[in-house]
Amino acid sequence: MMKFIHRFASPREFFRISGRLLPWLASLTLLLMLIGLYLGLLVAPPDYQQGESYRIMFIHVPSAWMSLFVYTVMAGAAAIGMIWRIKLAHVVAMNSAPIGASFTFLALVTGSLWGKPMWGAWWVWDARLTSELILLFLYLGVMALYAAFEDRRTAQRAAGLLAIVGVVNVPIIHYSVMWWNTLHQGPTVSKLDAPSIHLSMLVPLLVMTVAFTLFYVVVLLMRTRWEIIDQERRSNWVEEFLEQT
Amino acid sequence: MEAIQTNAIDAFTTIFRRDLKLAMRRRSELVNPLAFFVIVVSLFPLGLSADSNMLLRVAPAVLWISALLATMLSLESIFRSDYEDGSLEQLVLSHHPLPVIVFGKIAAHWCTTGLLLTLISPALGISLAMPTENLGILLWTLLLGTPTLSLIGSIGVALTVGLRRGGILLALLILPLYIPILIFGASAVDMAMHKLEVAGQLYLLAALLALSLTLAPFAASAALRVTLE
Amino acid sequence: MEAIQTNAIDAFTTIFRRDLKLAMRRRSELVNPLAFFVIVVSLFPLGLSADSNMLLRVAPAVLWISALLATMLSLESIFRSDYEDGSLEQLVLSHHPLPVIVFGKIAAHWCTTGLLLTLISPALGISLAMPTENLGILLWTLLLGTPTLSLIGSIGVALTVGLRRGGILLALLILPLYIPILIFGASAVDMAMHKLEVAGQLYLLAALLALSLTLAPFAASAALRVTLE
Amino acid sequence: MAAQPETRVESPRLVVDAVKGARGDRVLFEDLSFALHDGQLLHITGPNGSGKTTLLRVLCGLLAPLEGVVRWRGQDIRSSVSRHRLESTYVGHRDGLKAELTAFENLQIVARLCGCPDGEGIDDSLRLLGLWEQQDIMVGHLSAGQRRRLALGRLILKPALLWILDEPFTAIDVAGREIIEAQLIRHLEDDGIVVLTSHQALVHSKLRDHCVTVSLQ
Amino acid sequence: MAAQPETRVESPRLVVDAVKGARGDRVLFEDLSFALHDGQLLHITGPNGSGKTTLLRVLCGLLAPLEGVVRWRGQDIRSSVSRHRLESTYVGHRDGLKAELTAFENLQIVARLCGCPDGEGIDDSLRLLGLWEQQDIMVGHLSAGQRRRLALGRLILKPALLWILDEPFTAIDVAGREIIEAQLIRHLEDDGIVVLTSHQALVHSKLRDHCVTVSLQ
Ligand code: HEM
Ligand SMILES: Nc1ncnc2c1ncn2[C@@H]1O[C@H](COP(=O)(O)OP(=O)(O)OP(=O)(O)O)[C@@H](O)[C@H]1O
Ligand SMILES: Nc1ncnc2c1ncn2[C@@H]1O[C@H](COP(=O)(O)OP(=O)(O)OP(=O)(O)O)[C@@H](O)[C@H]1O
Ligand SMILES: [Mg+2]
Ligand SMILES: [Mg+2]
Repeated sequence: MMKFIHRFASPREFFRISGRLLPWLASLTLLLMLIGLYLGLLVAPPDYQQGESYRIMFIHVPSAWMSLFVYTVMAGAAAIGMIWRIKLAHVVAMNSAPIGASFTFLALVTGSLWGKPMWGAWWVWDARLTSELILLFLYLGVMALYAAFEDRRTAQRAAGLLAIVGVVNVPIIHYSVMWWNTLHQGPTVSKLDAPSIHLSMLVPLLVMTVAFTLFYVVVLLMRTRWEIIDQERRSNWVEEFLEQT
Repeated sequence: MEAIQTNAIDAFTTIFRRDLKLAMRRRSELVNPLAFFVIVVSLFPLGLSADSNMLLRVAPAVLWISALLATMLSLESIFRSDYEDGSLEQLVLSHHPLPVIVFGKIAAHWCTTGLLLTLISPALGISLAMPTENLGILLWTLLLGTPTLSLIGSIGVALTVGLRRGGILLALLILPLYIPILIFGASAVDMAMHKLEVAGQLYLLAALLALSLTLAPFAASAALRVTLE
Repeated sequence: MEAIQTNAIDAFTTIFRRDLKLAMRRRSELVNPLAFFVIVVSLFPLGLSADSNMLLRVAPAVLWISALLATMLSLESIFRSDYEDGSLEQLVLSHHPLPVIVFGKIAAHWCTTGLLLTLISPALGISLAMPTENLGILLWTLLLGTPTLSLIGSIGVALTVGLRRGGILLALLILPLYIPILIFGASAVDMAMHKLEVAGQLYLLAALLALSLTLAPFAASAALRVTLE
Repeated sequence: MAAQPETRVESPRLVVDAVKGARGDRVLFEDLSFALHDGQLLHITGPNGSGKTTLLRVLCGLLAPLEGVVRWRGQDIRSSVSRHRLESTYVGHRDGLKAELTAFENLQIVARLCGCPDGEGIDDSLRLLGLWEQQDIMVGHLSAGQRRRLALGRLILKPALLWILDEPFTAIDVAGREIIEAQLIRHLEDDGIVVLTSHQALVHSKLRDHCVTVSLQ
Repeated sequence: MAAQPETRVESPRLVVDAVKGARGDRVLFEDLSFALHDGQLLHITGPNGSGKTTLLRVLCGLLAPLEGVVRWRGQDIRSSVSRHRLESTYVGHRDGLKAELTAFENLQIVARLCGCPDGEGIDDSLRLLGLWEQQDIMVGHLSAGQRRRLALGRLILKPALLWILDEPFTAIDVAGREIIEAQLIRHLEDDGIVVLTSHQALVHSKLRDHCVTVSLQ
């Protein structure tokens, strides 16, 4: 097992294997995305309270979930990279950051689009919203720090360290924000917990979630491949590869 | 074993006294976080319409946010000047454990910023029309909160010290990490002004302090090692 | 005479383009005053109790104070890096009139900070629950006010650039000069929200802008000459 | 203290007249006078801390002398600034390069500011300084010596009569030193004037022919 | 590329084994190996930008080599850090002095951090470096050369076996240079080890006897 991991972690093997996987994964993503959208937008019934506007949920909820998931992956990969000095883990961590930030941004935008009809305001300083916003800042911090260094190795380790410190802080942020908001006056915001969700809505939601996860994997692989090419552009196998294409 | 231990304590006091002395020498640095704190707090009555009911209600937030910004702006002094003149390189190469040295620097930073801010805060509270019986809790939250700000801040500075222009990047990195402290600190003062129980917040601030006391010197040292390469 | 005039314009554009290019290169510098602005504005709902009525009432003050702080923090970039690597010496020794060169640097600074802050301010206004019909006036006050901030700020930076740790001393010098702008800017937005006439404030902001446009480049040049000795 | 250049018929280009310089409370030189004609090189020597850098900064107008005047073409450089600025180039202790720009871009700015057309001049300087291959590297990535070479590029780009150089050979290797000395010789033979400090003796014999020395105590 | 020190019976103190160093994407040296015994001086030469500074930073452990190891007393310096730190002194490009403290206070901190008793040691170093009269002047007010001398003071204060010096003679005048070369000779005769870079040849013939050269391309 360990041997396999190490083999896969070598840039060249990674490049070879991921090159084979990519087309399949990409088509699967596209397929699931289409199915999910079809089910969500056309098949699922309109909500008896919210009418059609709830359909934004099929984008909002998966991207909100992904924003948290990607952060965990990023911090985990950074920790692995720091502890075992695996180059590939650093690359994965740093390439996750912009993707995760995009998901976070998407969750914020779709959330506030949804919030306008629901709450009559684009933005409220509710606990969940606030911690999502802070999460975006954590992502941006990691990205900015990474961009600020000229030396790639230094940049990876410095930004990775920040990601790890941030992950210690994420639960603290989460709870502090909940506390702060509930301790004061009563909830100004209608509770988000929907009543037990109907199956015709749950299925597209799950399909979309899987599709988003795959999308993340595909983009991550693509970005990682290009970074490997860039990093190793002087080595023989990359030159061979570039000659072939 | 014995010998090494006392050496580490020596290193701590050497660094601590050195940094205090440097802060005294450049007199401006001692005065300025304080002055900044005072100025920002007094901008609010100017920006708001100075109606005292309104002032009173925003006072906890304003005091805490200003303390946070004043600390943040002075953070760079922990490492930057040492980085620029090459002293930091020498400290990293010393045979003492780096976290001890880093801890000495953080302690000196807190004494010249957070501690002073805390001590002056009651006067500013009064200027924002806060009732005197709530000044105690303001003092306590700042006393528990500002060391955490210095500790967490040191990680941020360590990460950005090698960059040409760390200043605002530092703010971006650090502020999200400061938010829980701000929330607990400001809400404790606010609740005390509404005569509510605030022990919970104080415990949390203390817990955050303990957590950062144990972790931050190590994280900052690791960050220094990385960025100095 | 003719020849010298076109040369001065050339010098202005060379410096302006150089500084913009530098700001682009260090990508972080372009993004960061903005990010700082956004973060500070969002600290307030966190420090306050996030009740939207309260937020609405402090919104003008908070937006203006944050814009002011964001500009202030980025001021150092006008001269400090040039001072540190010796470029400033070379610019001062160039045969072009120093105010022209300084003006080029200020213009580039405003484009990368004040202008961007102004453009993003409506979004932040919305997040503080400001009604959309008042966003226009917010934009206008910032558009008239932020160049003045950059202009006045340049004098402060020029005075402190030779000091080892200008940062906070700079804040101390600059803030008192910023206060009139803050008062006019914030009160204009506030009054507009109360449906009052604000043309007077806007004229005053415009007058301050005109005044500093004519004086600041000269004052900053004189300050540079003194501090570089 | 002052050197005695050979008397000539034309009036001297640069005249330093009874100048007094001080840093803090300490007087570093007093009543210092000398004059330089076209084609002369002035080597300022003196032990560490004797005031060489201070003197150079006085000569290029960055620092006002406490007493006395510095004259360029007969006029005080503090009052008629622009002629002296146009005709002199100073390369100080610090390089005056932007670390975020490439070597080429840095020279481009120098060229634009002194009003000379860019293009060929820049290419020639880069080739001459042995930085042709580094032209698209950011200056922050260059080594100490490469940066110093680039800083000296402004001598080649800007057509100035008076060169004021503070320890120009710092961090520069033997080959680089030869290149720069050759430039100095060319400049002197074109009737330029050079004022420099250096703790190392000048290597090239031709330079020594043009050389006048002032030593500070 | 590697130097060939004369073979000796004892095992070498400092071993550099197949080290590869790079900055950014550029490989500066690769498969570089050499070994140093007590009493040897290694002079690293090479043109500007060849990687001398980079190599020194690898040797003192500030920079991790991309490949290979550096061994001190047989142990990798990246894993058993404290022994190597205790026994070596690095004086880099930058002086590592605090401008706001006086010359004396700066040396005091160095003395305290390396655990040697202050007092006499500091006085001796100041005298030796010709800074006795400047001891109460703030370092910010010293000239470039005086500051460089003070930075080299840590060599005298801290009893270390290995000295790593990056262009130690920068900005230092002739008298200062002699003082420092004398210190180097004393150190080598006490079986110390010195690694240095310098674009100028070493003057003293005794130094040349101890000297090994590695040149980077
Ligand atoms: C800018 C505004 C919004 C933001 C930043 C936001 C953020 C989030 C986040 C972070 C989650 C994931 C929470 C978790 O899994 O722990 C989430 C889930 C969700 N959001 Fe939003 N949201 C916003 C607006 C809204 C609105 C207006 C609605 C509709 C009323 C809504 C409905 C939901 C639902 C139903 C979930 C799934 C809840 C669950 O996991 O059980 N959101 N949102
Ligand atoms: N800013 C300052 N304030 C006070 N004194 C200063 C200042 N700068 C320099 N000095 C003093 O002036 C003296 C001369 O400094 P200067 O830099 O001109 O010497 P230098 O001849 O260039 O020396 P070096 O050969 O070391 O470069 C020094 O002895 C120093 O003590
Ligand atoms: N931070 C950096 N990032 C990328 N490349 C760098 C960096 N620092 C140095 N380099 C490159 O590494 C090379 C070697 O630099 P180094 O400072 O080791 O040279 P050096 O031999 O000490 O030169 P010099 O004699 O000029 O001091 C240079 O050519 C430079 O292009
Ligand atoms: Mg000098
Ligand atoms: Mg070097």
